[in-house]
Amino acid sequence: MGELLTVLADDVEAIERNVGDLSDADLTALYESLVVTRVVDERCARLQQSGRIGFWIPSGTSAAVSAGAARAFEDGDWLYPSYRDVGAFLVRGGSIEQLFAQVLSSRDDLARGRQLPGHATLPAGRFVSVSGPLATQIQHAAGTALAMKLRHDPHAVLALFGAAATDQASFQIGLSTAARHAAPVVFVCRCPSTSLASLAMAHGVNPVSVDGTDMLAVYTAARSAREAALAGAGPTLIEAVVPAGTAALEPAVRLRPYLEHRGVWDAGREDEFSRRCEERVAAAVAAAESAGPPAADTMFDDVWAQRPWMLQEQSRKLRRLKDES
Amino acid sequence: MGELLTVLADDVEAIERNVGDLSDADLTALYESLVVTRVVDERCARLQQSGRIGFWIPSGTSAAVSAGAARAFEDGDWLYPSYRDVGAFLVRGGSIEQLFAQVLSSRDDLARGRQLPGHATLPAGRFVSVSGPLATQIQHAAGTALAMKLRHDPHAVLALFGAAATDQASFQIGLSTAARHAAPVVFVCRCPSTSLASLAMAHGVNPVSVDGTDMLAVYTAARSAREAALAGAGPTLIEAVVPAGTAALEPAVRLRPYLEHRGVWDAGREDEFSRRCEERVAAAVAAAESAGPPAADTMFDDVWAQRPWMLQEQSRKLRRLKDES
Amino acid sequence: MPDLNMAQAINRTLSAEMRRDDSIVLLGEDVGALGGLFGTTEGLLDEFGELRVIDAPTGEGGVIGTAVGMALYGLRPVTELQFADFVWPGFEHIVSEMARIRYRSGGQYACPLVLRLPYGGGVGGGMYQSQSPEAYFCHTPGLVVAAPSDPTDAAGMLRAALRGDDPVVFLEPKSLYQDCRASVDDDHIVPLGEARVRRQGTDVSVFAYGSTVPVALAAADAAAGSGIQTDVVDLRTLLPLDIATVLSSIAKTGRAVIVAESPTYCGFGAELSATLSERALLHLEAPVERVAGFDVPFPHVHEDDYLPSKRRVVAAIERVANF
Amino acid sequence: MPDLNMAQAINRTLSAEMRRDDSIVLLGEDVGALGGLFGTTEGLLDEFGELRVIDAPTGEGGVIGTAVGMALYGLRPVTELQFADFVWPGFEHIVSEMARIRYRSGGQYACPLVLRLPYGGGVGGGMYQSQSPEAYFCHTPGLVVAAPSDPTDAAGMLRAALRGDDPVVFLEPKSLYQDCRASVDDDHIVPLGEARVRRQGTDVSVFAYGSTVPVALAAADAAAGSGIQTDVVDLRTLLPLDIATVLSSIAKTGRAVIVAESPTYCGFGAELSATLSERALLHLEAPVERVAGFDVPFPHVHEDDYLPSKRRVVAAIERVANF
Ligand SMILES: Cc1ncc(C[n+]2csc(CCOP(=O)(O)OP(=O)(O)O)c2C)c(N)n1
Ligand SMILES: Cc1ncc(C[n+]2csc(CCOP(=O)(O)OP(=O)(O)O)c2C)c(N)n1
Ligand SMILES: [Mg+2]
Ligand SMILES: [Mg+2]
Repeated sequence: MGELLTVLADDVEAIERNVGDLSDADLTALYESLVVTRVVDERCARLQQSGRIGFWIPSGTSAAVSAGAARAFEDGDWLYPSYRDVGAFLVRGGSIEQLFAQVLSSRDDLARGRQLPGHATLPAGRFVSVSGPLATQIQHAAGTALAMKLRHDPHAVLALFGAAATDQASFQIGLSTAARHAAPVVFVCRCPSTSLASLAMAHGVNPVSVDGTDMLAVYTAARSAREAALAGAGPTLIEAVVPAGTAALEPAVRLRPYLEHRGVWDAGREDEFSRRCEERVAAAVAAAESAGPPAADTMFDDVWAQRPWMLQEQSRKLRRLKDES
Repeated sequence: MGELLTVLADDVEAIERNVGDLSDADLTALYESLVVTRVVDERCARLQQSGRIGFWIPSGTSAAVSAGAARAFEDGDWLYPSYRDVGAFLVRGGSIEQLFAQVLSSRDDLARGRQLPGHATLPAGRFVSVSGPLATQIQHAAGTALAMKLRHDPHAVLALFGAAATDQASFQIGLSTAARHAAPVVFVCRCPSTSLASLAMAHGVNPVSVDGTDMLAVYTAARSAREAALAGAGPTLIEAVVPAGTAALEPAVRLRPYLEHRGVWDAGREDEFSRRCEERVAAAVAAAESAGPPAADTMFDDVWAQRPWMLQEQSRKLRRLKDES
Repeated sequence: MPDLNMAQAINRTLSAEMRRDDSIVLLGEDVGALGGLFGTTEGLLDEFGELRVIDAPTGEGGVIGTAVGMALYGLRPVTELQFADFVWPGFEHIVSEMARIRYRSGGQYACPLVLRLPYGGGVGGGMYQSQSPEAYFCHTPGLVVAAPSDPTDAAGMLRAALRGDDPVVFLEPKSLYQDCRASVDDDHIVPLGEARVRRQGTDVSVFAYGSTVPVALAAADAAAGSGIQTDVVDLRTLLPLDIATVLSSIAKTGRAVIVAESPTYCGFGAELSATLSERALLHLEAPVERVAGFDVPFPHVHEDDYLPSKRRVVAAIERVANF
Repeated sequence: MPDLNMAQAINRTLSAEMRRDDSIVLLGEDVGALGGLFGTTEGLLDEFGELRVIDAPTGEGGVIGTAVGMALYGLRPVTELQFADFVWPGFEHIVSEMARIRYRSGGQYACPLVLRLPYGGGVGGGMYQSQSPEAYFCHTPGLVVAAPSDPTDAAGMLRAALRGDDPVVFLEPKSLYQDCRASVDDDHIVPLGEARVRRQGTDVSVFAYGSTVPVALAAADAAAGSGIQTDVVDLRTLLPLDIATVLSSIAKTGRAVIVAESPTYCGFGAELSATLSERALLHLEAPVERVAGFDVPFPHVHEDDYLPSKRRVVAAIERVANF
């Protein structure tokens, strides 16, 4: 399919027409999210090599998909992310400190160290706890969007996932549910090539394909899809294509010339920002490591709204065992 | 959609072109299956009214879909039926006696009285035990077809189901699995109107729509789909449309003129056949009722290949309890 | 306080709670115009409209997954399936999502969804319209699992479920929908986690829930005829269990019979039996007996032999009493 | 008879059995070119080709449902999932189809499918790559549920599964894939349903299976240090249970500890504990203790506190011994 939506072409005027709503600050923030994601990925790879964390899936080349799509959504919208969505986490207001509290399961992790690194939660940004099983969030996104519609809540939902999620039943059922109710939800699938347009249409979902390394194309597509969904035109499935073998830096390399053209970015700022970013990441890692994990007893919280007797008993047992050692 | 495949039109030559492979005996047998199904439905409704059975879903207007599709398949092919497939049961060699042994859970029921009336099994006809949950058989049909392909077995599979099955994940996954492997399977959905063509195509399955009250159209479509599947052209989804409100006799009314034209059927034969059929059904009911249910102890058979100790123990317990009474 | 059967009691409670709390929405096959396969949602579409009473396609996975997303958003969805036997397409959403979103988000999200499942035998429903799947849910931390046994409890427990903050698997014994009538009060709440002693006795404890409570009570009557006084405990909630009531009953009697419809092996009764012996061994004067379904798929023609009958329960009570 | 670790033992057994029986086919995500997430199918695509080693898309429901159809036809499919935690999309096909097609067809159809599920904790896998779902299967009549604890048993039990006529849920303790090496013989069969006494002792019985066997053995060593002799029974098959071995152990010791990773409540240990007290009450000299996971979703950072540790098992052995 040669028809991937692209914005970052040579023609600057065309770019401006597409993303005229983005201020210099917005554009800078988008670019910066790519840098942060790269620095986070690099650091997490090192943490994994050194055995300090046991699991990390880099956002890598899908950083522009994640942050670009998330940027098209507003406060009050809901996001259902996957494990490659550091970009969206940042865009929704997540901090580097929160991120590493999660990655290192520190006592400051909002989710109390209960999930693998990268499976964040950020209620303030309506960024719902990342799930392990692929694709379940697609149905939840449809359900949340339906709820919004029932409640006349003028917001929308974004669901992010990878290509393997589309093998699951939850993908098919999520799309058809959303379409049946014309629920305000945008599905974004990062994939190595397009394949889902006819399936989306068959389910009643609008298909769009974009160049996933073109952050502004992803943003533009997501923004239009969100508007259409809110206007009652039904859900959209965006296939954001990042071909296998794409270089990690590609999305940044593609976006940078336009920012340089607008005079909001240059090599100096890049160095400066990267350096600050690495410092902040290093500090966040140190803070998370020195904070240490949540108390073992917190393991018994949040299973039910209240601890039932078994958990009270098990908590006492564990405490006794620890006291003895 | 006005494009339902129809065979039973005015033009006799066109009919013959389509079903030239059917002998007089074949055509008569097809028609007779409609009569038998009607008589069975009527009798089962009476059995239900009188409380002798607790459950019956009539084949009703879908009798032509069931028997017509089944007739397009050969010995050695496999069928995955639903609870409205008395027609297919008959075509695959099931007898009225076997049917009522199942319906009345007699000791002669091959499935030993373990399933609700209408959930038959007929291994000799490769008619697989009807399942309760909707749509699971769609995936099993795909799996069996894949197995045939792996084994170079030159046969095909037929899966029969109703429209509600298409709401289930097993429908989506069954279609995509079959298409991925170009497995020799034909899916037949009886439905009040067409809606699945684009979805089928998106999954890589060939869509066909037929008039489900036109038994020869169903037969023709199923036969072509079977041939295509065996030729490696992939699976087909046939939507066999039986509009809501169709009269129970419609399929027979439509088929009969052509048989009369061929001189193989007339009012006399109809009366005679119906009468014999009712007699045979009455005798089958009487036989099943006088045979009585399988011994209670058979409840413990066929759970596993052998009875493990728990079942031996539970069987002894039940026998003791019964001995005491 | 009208006298209602269980189906009516559920219907009335849904209606009353939906008036009280506009975040409650119903979702399921035929919950709208048809009023539910068993009539439990009759009239609710008319009363609350299509924004709150939503007819869904058959797919149970779709119903449950959608409801999870609605609950996360802040609604209180109530889903109805036609039969508990068909819950499995949604099981991933129950076990991996609904039950643990609170946990995995550190308490930042909740999933207060009520999953209404008509369950159990006794209606000639065969292998797929008769099963009792409680054990599959009870092993899942984060769920509340409840099974009422009469109209009053059905109303009170459903009300508690609708006002609580945990996801609830609400098992409705379909054989009891029309079984008896009882008064139903629109303020009555039966807190989940509280059992109810339905009959006092000091010789043998009989533990039952949902559909087996009437059987237990009938057996208790019969046993009383031969001089055995039973303590009949209607567990009502299976997760979390009312351990205090269970242990005080066994402390009194030292003998126990557990009655359940589901297959014996690894059924809910296993947990209860284990709990009794692990926590009250020194009280036990006889081995605990489980009177449950056999370890076979729910059979059709032999349903009456499969189900725990009054006779089987009485025999167990007598064995345990005379041990 | 080479010395192999468990992953290699499984690999070798698959290969040997596939040579012996050409109806065996493998199906699963990455079982082909990649050789399986844990290497258990390495080389099999090369040896047997694409008609017998089939890479499937991720969807577990697709893999299992397809395999059911293949098994009905007469093949012997072996499915591999990446993690047992992801089995739920296929659960309907397991519970409502695979487990009961033999039953509902009166024995006319069989479904000899081997469902290989890497399970259990100890690998830092977090909430969705660590769980032990055995109880969900053990309540399902028609299934055989097995969990080996060393390479020799893994090979022998897998061979029995592949030659048997029942559907088998084969739980592979992923923490033990590389744990130790042992000799693996291509004719060795361990009949499913037979436990193995791994250590003889007369003071306390310790029952374990799969991943908890090494913990039980280590605890037994430690307990021996303080003079308590334990009988360590590796159950190996959970359904059907080897009741004779279980009861002869408890008859000898009168005291029991059960070790499992899954949450305690309604876990497999509940059945075992109930069985012990119901069938051996007069032998019991102390309450049975279950050392199992807590009733919480499998936690990530607190995994070590959650899992039954040697210390927790030793403490339980001592409590039970000194009761
Ligand atoms: C239901 C389920 N099955 C299996 C897995 C294991 N798993 C984790 S990531 C992954 C691959 C995902 O691939 P894709 O969607 O293409 O995303 P990518 O990470 O390649 O961007 C798999 C199979 C899972 N998380 N959930
Ligand atoms: C998984 C599942 N959910 C619910 C049911 C209950 N059920 C039995 S028949 C039926 C309706 C089927 O409708 P359709 O497929 O249109 O077939 P029809 O009988 O109308 O021809 C339903 C919902 C079921 N059998 N399986
Ligand atoms: Mg991928
Ligand atoms: Mg219909």
